[in-house]
Amino acid sequence: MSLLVIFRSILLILLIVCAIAVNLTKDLLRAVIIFMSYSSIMCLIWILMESPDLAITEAAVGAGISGTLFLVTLKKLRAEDHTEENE
Amino acid sequence: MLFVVNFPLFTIVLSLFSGALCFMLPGKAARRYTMCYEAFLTVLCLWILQYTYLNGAFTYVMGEFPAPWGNEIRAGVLEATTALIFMIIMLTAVFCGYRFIEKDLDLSKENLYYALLNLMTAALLSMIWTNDLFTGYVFLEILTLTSCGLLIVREIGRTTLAAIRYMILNLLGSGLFLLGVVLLYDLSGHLLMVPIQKVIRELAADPNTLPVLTISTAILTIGLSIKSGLFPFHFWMPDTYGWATPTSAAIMSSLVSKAYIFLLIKIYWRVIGIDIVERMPIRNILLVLGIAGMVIGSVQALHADNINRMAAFSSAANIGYIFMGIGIGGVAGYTAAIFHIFAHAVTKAMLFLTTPRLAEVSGDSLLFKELQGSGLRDRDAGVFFTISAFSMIGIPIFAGFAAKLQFGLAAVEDGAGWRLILVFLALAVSSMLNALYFVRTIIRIYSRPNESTRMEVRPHHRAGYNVPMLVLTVMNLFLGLFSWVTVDLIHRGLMMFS
Amino acid sequence: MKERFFKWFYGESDPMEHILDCAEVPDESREEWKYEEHEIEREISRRVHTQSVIRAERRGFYAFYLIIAVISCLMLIGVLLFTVSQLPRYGVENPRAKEVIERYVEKGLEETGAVNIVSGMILDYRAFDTLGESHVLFTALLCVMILLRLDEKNKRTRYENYYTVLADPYYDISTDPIMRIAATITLPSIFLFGIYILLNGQISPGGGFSGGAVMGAALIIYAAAFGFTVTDRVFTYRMSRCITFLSLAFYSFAKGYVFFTGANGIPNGVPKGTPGAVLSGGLILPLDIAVGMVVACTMFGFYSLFRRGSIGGE
Amino acid sequence: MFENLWINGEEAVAIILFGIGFTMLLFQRNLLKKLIGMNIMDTGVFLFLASMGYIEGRKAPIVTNGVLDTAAYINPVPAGLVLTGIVVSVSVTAVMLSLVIRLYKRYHTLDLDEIYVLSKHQMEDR
Repeated sequence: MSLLVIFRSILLILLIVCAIAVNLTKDLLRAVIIFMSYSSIMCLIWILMESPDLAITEAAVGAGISGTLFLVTLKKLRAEDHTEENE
Repeated sequence: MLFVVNFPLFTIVLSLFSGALCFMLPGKAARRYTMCYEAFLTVLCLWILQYTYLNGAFTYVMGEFPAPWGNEIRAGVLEATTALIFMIIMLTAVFCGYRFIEKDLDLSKENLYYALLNLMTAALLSMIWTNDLFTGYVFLEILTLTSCGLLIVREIGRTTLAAIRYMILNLLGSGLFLLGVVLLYDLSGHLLMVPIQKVIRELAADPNTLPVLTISTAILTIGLSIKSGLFPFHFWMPDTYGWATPTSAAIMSSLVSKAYIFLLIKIYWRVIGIDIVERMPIRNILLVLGIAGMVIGSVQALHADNINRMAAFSSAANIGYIFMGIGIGGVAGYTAAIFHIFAHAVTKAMLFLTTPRLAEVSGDSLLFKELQGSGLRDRDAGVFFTISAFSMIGIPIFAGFAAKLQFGLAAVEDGAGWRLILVFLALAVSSMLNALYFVRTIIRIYSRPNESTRMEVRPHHRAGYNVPMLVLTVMNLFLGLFSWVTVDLIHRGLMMFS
Repeated sequence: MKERFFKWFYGESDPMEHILDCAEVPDESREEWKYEEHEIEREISRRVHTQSVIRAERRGFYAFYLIIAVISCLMLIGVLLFTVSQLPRYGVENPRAKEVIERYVEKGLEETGAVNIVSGMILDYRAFDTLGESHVLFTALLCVMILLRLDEKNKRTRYENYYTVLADPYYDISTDPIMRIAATITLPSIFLFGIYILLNGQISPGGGFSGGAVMGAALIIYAAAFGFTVTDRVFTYRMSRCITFLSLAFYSFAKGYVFFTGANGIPNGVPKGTPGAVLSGGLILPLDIAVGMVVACTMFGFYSLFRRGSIGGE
Repeated sequence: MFENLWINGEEAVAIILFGIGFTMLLFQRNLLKKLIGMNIMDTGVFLFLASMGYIEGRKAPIVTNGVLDTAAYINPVPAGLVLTGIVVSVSVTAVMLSLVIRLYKRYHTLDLDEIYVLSKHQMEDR
């Protein structure tokens, strides 16, 4: 029981660390990856809080699709830069 | 139970379905469908108004499960009146603005515009009818996204930037609103309005929970006032309304921001309880912010160099008027606020639908410099612009005057000395400023142009434009001359709220 | 004074420009600000310079901004933390919420036929919210289509298109062996998992939205690994449009029918089925399928629009 | 004043996340980070909502072995609300990201202040 409490506390602290780290990172790719790991931690917390529905959704959406959209956007922005240079 | 009670449900579900249908239809068909559908909705709303006026308010259970378990919607006189006026404005905005939509939009995206318009109708109506806080949140998000969509359909760089600004502020507002809803759920354990109010009556009596209740109410208020554009958060308005296509500008300025305020009033009356809200300090803060918005919005409108930006800043000032009404408080204050919602919605829609016509005969420029004599080149638009400007200034027989009168009456009825002086001072200063910039514009568009700026006069569809504008004019005059009818309706509606 | 008033009156200048330094109104009379289109482009290319100018001009302002940011953030957090400390305790049942939950838990199985109480709640008791929720997603799809779908106005030139593809090595790959083999191995199980949680929403965790999201993610992986040419063969724009429309229309009408009959006290005649079986929960299963279809199409649509500006093969 | 804060630790963390997200959304100049901030803000609210529904020692609200007792399961309402919230948040994220792409195509920067300065120099849209 107490082990669970410790585990949960560690996860919660990690959440805050991730949130602050995103704020302080200069590199956008790194920020997006930290955000994806933030979502994965959130997913574990949902399981600990007995909400499996939310865990599945968060894993598929928060870590999966939101993250992919962010990455695709980053890619698109770099492609734009590349186009600019060649023109 | 009569069949009429099902109409609120039909208005929402059919609007959602129309959104999906317009996604499938080609552009022109989508436009015709939307026009017919909006007219049909107007009739339904009129019918609901007639029923509620005779038989009183009713709640409608969405599904088999009653109050604390299932969703509910509610229709009373106030809701029906608001829905009716909103639908008429929507209809006229589509009728007057579709030519500009065709001009501003790519043809392959026209059906998407009408799909968004139908979804927005659904969101507006659900926010008006809702009896459930969380439903309010969901449809508030639809409203935010659809208004963003309506803004960006005109694909120029300015609208994209305006949309980013608009969305960021709106997301802050939505986040705060959701947090407020969650706090209220935590305190009361319910999401429907009536059960929450029951619990909140107990909580307000307990001095330990009162601060938490005040904080939750404040968070809800901040969220919704950011979204509607109260004074410190009004700076997104000029870009948003100034660059959007006319129909979107008219709808966003006269309906979307008003729907948020309507939801706020509904929450004050039906969730928290008006007597409890009046005891909180929120009321005075809203009064001060409202007055600040009135004055600062008008000053900024004075030195705009573009007619649409001027109208947008005047919208900010008018949002200030409405929040001042909420700040005055009491039945009279809220009546005045809601009356001003209607008056401003009717007037501002007209204003935003005339300015593009004036610009069209001035070389597609909205700058005052180029607009000289545009009222002579396009006489219809000039006349309608003058009418709406008179109403904004507050010239008797127009709606704006009746609204200002209501504010004065409410302040007198309230009786508190400093509030009375403040309100009257604000009304005087703001009316003067309004008069200054609107009269200047009217003289500007009617003074003879120089030889160098003379433009050719283009023919246009006159009947298709004049008939809807006449409808708006008649509504404006009706609100101005027979204000007691509307005031009576609002009064009845507010009494049904509590 | 008089001159200045008339200048304002004729829209030529702003009388208060020296009093209130309004950033919103650029001074039009200055010739050097009237850029032509190509000059704007040059201006943009000089953005590094602009950046340094902004920094130098507004350094004090940013410091002020930062302080305000930190203070307002701390104040907000402080007020909210105070609120939290006054709220009911964590991990203990909130007695006020009991009335609602009792019905959901004790009668839920009987009234909705769903073993998963959350599914029963969102698709039966509070179905109106969920109806709105799926339309939020649809609205978002429309907005993204308006912004990113290529049309006559914002069609890329062939030249630009060429470089975009060149700069984006995963635009249409079919050569990366690691990606392809990994996708071949994992995709069937991801699809299967998606379909499983879609169909079992009423008896186990999951449901329309999560199932649809997993399937959408699978489609995204498929497109990323094998290229859009493969997905276009199966998944065209027309098909995605039809699926979205039919699912949403079915959803609106099914729910409208249930609301209508429920409110008027007419039995709706939807069989509840055996609790615990796949075919149970009345309308929950068909609605889950409809939502799942919409979500899968929308998610893949987002990805496809972001990558190349169209939903599927035309 | 703050004596219950330790007990309500989960909610406190949720509020801190909300605050961080809110500040990022309001004051971060980089648009993509603003968006991540918005997502963090939303998850903060969701965590707050879900932690209110959690009851120590009870199971997820899925009927097992035919037990139909309120004392056996946690509160199902927050889970439903959070599901809706997640959908809303992903939709908003997609729309905002496409807006960012459009802005970047035009101004070639993600810094909002810089975009303002650049846009002020453009007069063609008047």
